[in-house]
Amino acid sequence: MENLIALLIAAPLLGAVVLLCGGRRLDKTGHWLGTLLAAVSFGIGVVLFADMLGRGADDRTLTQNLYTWIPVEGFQADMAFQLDQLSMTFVLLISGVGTLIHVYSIGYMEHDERRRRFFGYLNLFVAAMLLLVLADNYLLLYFGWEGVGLASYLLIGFWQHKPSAATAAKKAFLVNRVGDMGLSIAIMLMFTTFGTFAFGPVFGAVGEASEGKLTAIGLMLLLAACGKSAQVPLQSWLGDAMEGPTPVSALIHAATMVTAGVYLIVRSAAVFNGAPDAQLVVTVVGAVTLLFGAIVGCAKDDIKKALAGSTMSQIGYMILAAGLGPIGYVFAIMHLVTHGFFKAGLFLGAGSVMHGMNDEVDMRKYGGLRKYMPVTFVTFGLGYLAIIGFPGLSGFFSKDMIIEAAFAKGGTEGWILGGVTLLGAGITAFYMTRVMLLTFFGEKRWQPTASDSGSAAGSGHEPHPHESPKSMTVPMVILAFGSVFAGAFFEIGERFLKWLEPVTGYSHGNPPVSAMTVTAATMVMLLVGVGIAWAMYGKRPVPVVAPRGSFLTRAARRDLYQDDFNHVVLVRGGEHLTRSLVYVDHSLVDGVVNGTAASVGGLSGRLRKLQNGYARSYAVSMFGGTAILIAATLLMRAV
Amino acid sequence: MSAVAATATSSGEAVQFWILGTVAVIGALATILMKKAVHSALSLAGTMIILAVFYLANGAYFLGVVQVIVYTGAIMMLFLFVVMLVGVTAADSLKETIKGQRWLAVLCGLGFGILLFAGIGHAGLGQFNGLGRINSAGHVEGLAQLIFTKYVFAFEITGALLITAAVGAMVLTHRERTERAATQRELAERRVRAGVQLPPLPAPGVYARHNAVDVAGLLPDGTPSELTVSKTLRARGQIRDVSSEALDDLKALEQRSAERLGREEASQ
Amino acid sequence: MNFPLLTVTAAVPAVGAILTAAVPAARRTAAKWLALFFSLATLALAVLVAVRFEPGGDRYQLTESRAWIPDFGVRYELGVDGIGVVLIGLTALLIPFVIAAGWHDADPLETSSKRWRPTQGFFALILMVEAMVIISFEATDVFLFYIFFEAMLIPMYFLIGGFGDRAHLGSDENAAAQRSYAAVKFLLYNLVGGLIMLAAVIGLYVVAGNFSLQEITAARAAGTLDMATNTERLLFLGFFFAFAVKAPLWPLHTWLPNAMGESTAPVAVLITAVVDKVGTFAMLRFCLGLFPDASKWATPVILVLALISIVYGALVAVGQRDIKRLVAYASISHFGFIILGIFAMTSQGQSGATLYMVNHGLSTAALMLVAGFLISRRGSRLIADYGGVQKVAPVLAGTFLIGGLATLSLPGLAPFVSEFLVLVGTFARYPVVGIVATVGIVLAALYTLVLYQRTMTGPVKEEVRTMPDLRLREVLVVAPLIALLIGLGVYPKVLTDIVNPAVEHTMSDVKQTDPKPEVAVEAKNGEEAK
Amino acid sequence: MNPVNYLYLAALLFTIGATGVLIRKNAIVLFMCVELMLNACNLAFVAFSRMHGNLDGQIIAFFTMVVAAAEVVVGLAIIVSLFRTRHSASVDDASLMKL
Repeated sequence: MENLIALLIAAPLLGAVVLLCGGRRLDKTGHWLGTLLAAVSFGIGVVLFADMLGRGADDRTLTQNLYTWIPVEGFQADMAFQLDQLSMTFVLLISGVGTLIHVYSIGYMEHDERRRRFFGYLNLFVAAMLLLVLADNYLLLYFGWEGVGLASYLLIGFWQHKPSAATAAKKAFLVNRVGDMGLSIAIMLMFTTFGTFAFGPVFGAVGEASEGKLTAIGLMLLLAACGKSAQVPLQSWLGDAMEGPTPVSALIHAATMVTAGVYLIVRSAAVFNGAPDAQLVVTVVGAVTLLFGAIVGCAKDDIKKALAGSTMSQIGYMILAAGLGPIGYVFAIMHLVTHGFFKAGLFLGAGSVMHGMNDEVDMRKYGGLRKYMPVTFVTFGLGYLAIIGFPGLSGFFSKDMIIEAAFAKGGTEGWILGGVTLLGAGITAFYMTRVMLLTFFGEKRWQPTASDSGSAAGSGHEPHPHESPKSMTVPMVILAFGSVFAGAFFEIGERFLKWLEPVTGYSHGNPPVSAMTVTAATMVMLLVGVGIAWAMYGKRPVPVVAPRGSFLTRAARRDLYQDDFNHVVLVRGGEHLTRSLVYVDHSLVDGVVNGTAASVGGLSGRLRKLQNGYARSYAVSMFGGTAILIAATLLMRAV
Repeated sequence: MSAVAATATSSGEAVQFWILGTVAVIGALATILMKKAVHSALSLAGTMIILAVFYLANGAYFLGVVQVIVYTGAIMMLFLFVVMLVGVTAADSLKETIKGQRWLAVLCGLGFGILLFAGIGHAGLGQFNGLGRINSAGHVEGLAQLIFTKYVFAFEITGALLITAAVGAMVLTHRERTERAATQRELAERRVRAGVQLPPLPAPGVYARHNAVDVAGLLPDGTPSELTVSKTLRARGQIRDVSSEALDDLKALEQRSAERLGREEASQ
Repeated sequence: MNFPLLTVTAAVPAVGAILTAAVPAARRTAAKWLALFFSLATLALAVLVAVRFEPGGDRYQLTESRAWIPDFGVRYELGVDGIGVVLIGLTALLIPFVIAAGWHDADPLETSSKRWRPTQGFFALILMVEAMVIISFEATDVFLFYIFFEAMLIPMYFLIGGFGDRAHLGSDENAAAQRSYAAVKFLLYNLVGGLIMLAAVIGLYVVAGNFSLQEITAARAAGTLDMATNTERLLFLGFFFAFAVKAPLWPLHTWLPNAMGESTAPVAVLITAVVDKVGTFAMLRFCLGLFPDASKWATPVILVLALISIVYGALVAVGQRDIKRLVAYASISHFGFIILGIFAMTSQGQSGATLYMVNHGLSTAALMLVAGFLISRRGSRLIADYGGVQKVAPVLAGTFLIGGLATLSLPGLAPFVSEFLVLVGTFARYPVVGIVATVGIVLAALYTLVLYQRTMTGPVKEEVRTMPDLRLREVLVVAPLIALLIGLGVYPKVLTDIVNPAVEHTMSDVKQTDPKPEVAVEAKNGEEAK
Repeated sequence: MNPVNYLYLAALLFTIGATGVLIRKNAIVLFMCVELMLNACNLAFVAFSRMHGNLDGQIIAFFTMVVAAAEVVVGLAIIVSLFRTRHSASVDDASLMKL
């Protein structure tokens, strides 16, 4: 059975290779091949899942060691996979949602001449992401980690002819690299501390390592997670990443890749458990990002960017939960899975809207779309209800658990974190309601020639909103189904908790208030959020051109000036630095050498005058030289 | 001459040394200081003959004779031949063209000489053994014995060297004639065809005043024509210009006649 | 003595060079095929060397030894250890690609005369360089090594000065002046280094009495050959200076951008991927082997210089406007990593450094050759003259991207393995140095992606619109390199198995052992694995 | 008189000859100066021969003469052919050693 693990990765990898190297002859069939191979991977995942369920809770971990990847004296990295409950969850999510999004893309990318390549990249992403979650050591995880980064780079910049897309892709990769630096330093630290970086041995030896080392490792892992999961301070790339095609935003920048940071922290639970300081920082990062993303999401008029802010915020929840330790690990993952469903659904809905609106992304130019795209409206609406935590839908369960866990942290920290999560729930309700109202309710606000966002097909014509083709709506329906029922399914009988507990551990913590109180508070926040949004955007007509807004709104529109800071400090500063270094290289380093050469040259020029070409002149030199030699000889004799 | 042996020489030899030595140095100085190569050559010949005498005085009879016959007789004559062939040229001038060359040369020479003298004085040369014992068995025989035994290889090689030198000199000076020499008729035809100078070149010399070959003939306006002088002399720059002389003569003549005519006019 | 395989491996390209040069002017295509044939034959021999080499066997294998200049104890001694085998393999592997990539680089211009011969010369010189590089990797006699280390400069000088990039900046005369400046700079830098090394070589002879690497190393290790501390340090510096010029290490690097910028892309590959490797190889073999104590003494300074190389090279690369100069500065950064790995004096660092030499050769070759194809199409080396190439020439852009990703050490491609090993090895002994070096991986991403973004993406520029995609010959050049990059990235064991024993020998030369991990889980780990 | 004086004389003549080589421009005179130097050497050889009481010095002087003869022959031939092509016997005119 364990031999199937490699096949999980191999299937999409094969697809990527075939599609990317296959050339034009695959243009007609490539997307089917890509979808098929993603589905094959999902199929294998299901088989493995069934097999895993058939075994006892303690006997569920499968390993497969293919070969030794990097053997050097004292340093060994294996090409080995480990499939346990945690990986299994991810495998199903990745290959499942992945397959759905492949299907969706068939319709969405229908008119793109480079569709084959798009599917190649998607397959590459699925393979790399599976490698990330299946690796049995950190170095191999790093392989997958960078692999998804590459796929993300390629997919964000898929429409490379747009300079904004190319820039966004580069930015995403670079910011991720900063995070990767953290991961690689963490691996080095593990190597010097434990002499290995395979999961099993490291976690087994955590107890013997000093807390300082563990804290350092934890912080470095957190840096990596911040990069990949767009957490403060490395969050700036996610908004720009929306330049990519919408299925990409759904798959990579909502459902799977950005949650890799959560996976990393939960996977490294043993390390973090031994380093409370690192855990505290994790929760702080999560809390800050939670609010940051939420605030940004409130102000954006671009539907995808608003959703991106939401993604950031939701991952903030997960990171926060993961930072809580055994109280929160399970719920972090649970929220991750439900978030995978509803956020992917929301993005696909957004894509569907854009598809019908000539790729318009400004929500102020939507309005009243529920009549034109009923399926999209319903599925998007279900996703919306799920994310704001409407009772009974999946978001309700998973988010509520995190809020409870935050309170259960205990002490002042618990109250603060709990408060933040509650506040976040309220803001979430606000901005999601805003998105919903702007897009589907109210009067229609679209105009002819509204589109200036680069779409060639319909610019200059009034958009004719229409429902999307089956290949797009079917995945949306399935995801909506997941958004509605997944939470309840997981929660009934604490199924998910029992499933994951053997891997991550679990403790109740000491909740200062009862679960019912928390739920009630959440409901209140939810209602407040929805109410304010209704008051601002539901009752009054919405202006097509965004009003100037308050300072907070303006700041949030500009991502709370984080990008400006980056631009001034990093980009400008970097440019000055490189320019001055180029100057230094040319004038100083090279100048010293060339100056030496020039002075030698000048000296030789003067000496050259002695060589006047007259034989007699040379004879004088010889004669003089002879005289000097004789003198020297005599002197030596005399002495 | 078996007396040529002692540490100190006879007073006759001393007198000979000081007189002839002085002359030899004067000859050497003349060699390098005389303006004309011929004079240099003659001074050198004199120095060499004196050296020959010194060889004889030192018991090198064979060498002394060879010095006179080969060096002074043959080699110096060769020099004179070449001097004549090449002629007295501008290169003979003692004017220095390279800046500082002369001073450097003299300085180096002085320094070198002083060092040599110091070296000889410092060398602590011991007894002079003299050649009496060696020459007693016959001087030339002694030389022959050495040359044909100990130095036979060197001797053979110098033979080869001489032959090579002779052949080399021939190769260097010999100009291969690559085509048949033109006959007089052909030369005449060529001249006509070129059409530059049909009649024979004008003769050198100023008629009735100078008829030496190195004096250029004067054109009607009194300027000298180099065409009249042979090509070799032209190349050497050895043309004696008498034009100014002729013009002065003419001017004097005119003045004299003017004076006379003027007087006559005045008398009228 | 058995069949002199090493001599033959070095001699085959030399013979090829002579034969190629002798091909008549009119048969220049034949000369190209001849050169390619000989380079492939060398590759076959190099593979044979690798096959005959037993990783677990003696330190130096396939040895040959003949008296050469008995008066000075100079012997014609050849032998390879794992490091040598790998690098010979790299050299022999890259030359066919260099030749194939430079197939038309030395073709006569329309204005050239019929008796145009430089085409033959170009390929003959490349083969000559190959022969000399191979014998440098094989020589175990210091003097023999020195001779070929220096002689290499002659054909390289002519390759740089005589065959410039036709896509030059400014007028023809200006380009010629630039080119000869680059060639002379290359020559002078390396000659100065070489002369200082010569003094050190002679000094070594005075101290040790012979030139045999094996004997001296053994004597040093056994403690029978004592050198005064200062003598050893001076000799070490003499050797190291020459190698640091060749490698090149900051601040001795400025010849490289000129040389790589002005020469044709294949020659640039030859410089950075093959010839420069002799420098780093020699550090590992000669500096550490002959002067272990002085090496340890100089380590702090060298590590700092290597760090400066890494960061500085990368930053200056970002600021370049010329594609080839950018790659050159990137190489300077990478050489910093190699030197860092060598002088970290850990098994991981040195294995990593050796792998890095190979992988950097492959990745730079891929990137530079594709850049060369790109430049030859548009006739400009300026980054600003490109844009949107991806749209018109997707295969070219794709290969360029893969080359770039290899340069920034993406996992899955070969350079990642080596870079990570170097970093881990450095970190294990000098954590701060390791962390600063890690910054290099961010900067590498920066210059690579900026280059890709500016040339390949964005709106299609007018001059680029008609640019053809890669031709078959060009694909055949790049595809195997990419395959190797991926193959060695996923399965580097083929190389590490050969390299590891050699590194262990070097580690014992310098009497260093790896730092022990804080918590010993080695045993547990081992049990689990078995 | 001490026969060493012959050596002093030889040194003096040699120096004069050498200086002559340096200050004269005419190639023929230059050669004469060289001859003078050679003769000065010969005198020294002869004096040495007397000093040591054997004939080897004279033999060397003899060889010197032979070599000098050969040298003069070739040298003069060179001067003649040089004069033919350059119409000058000045050594300064042939400053071809300068680039």
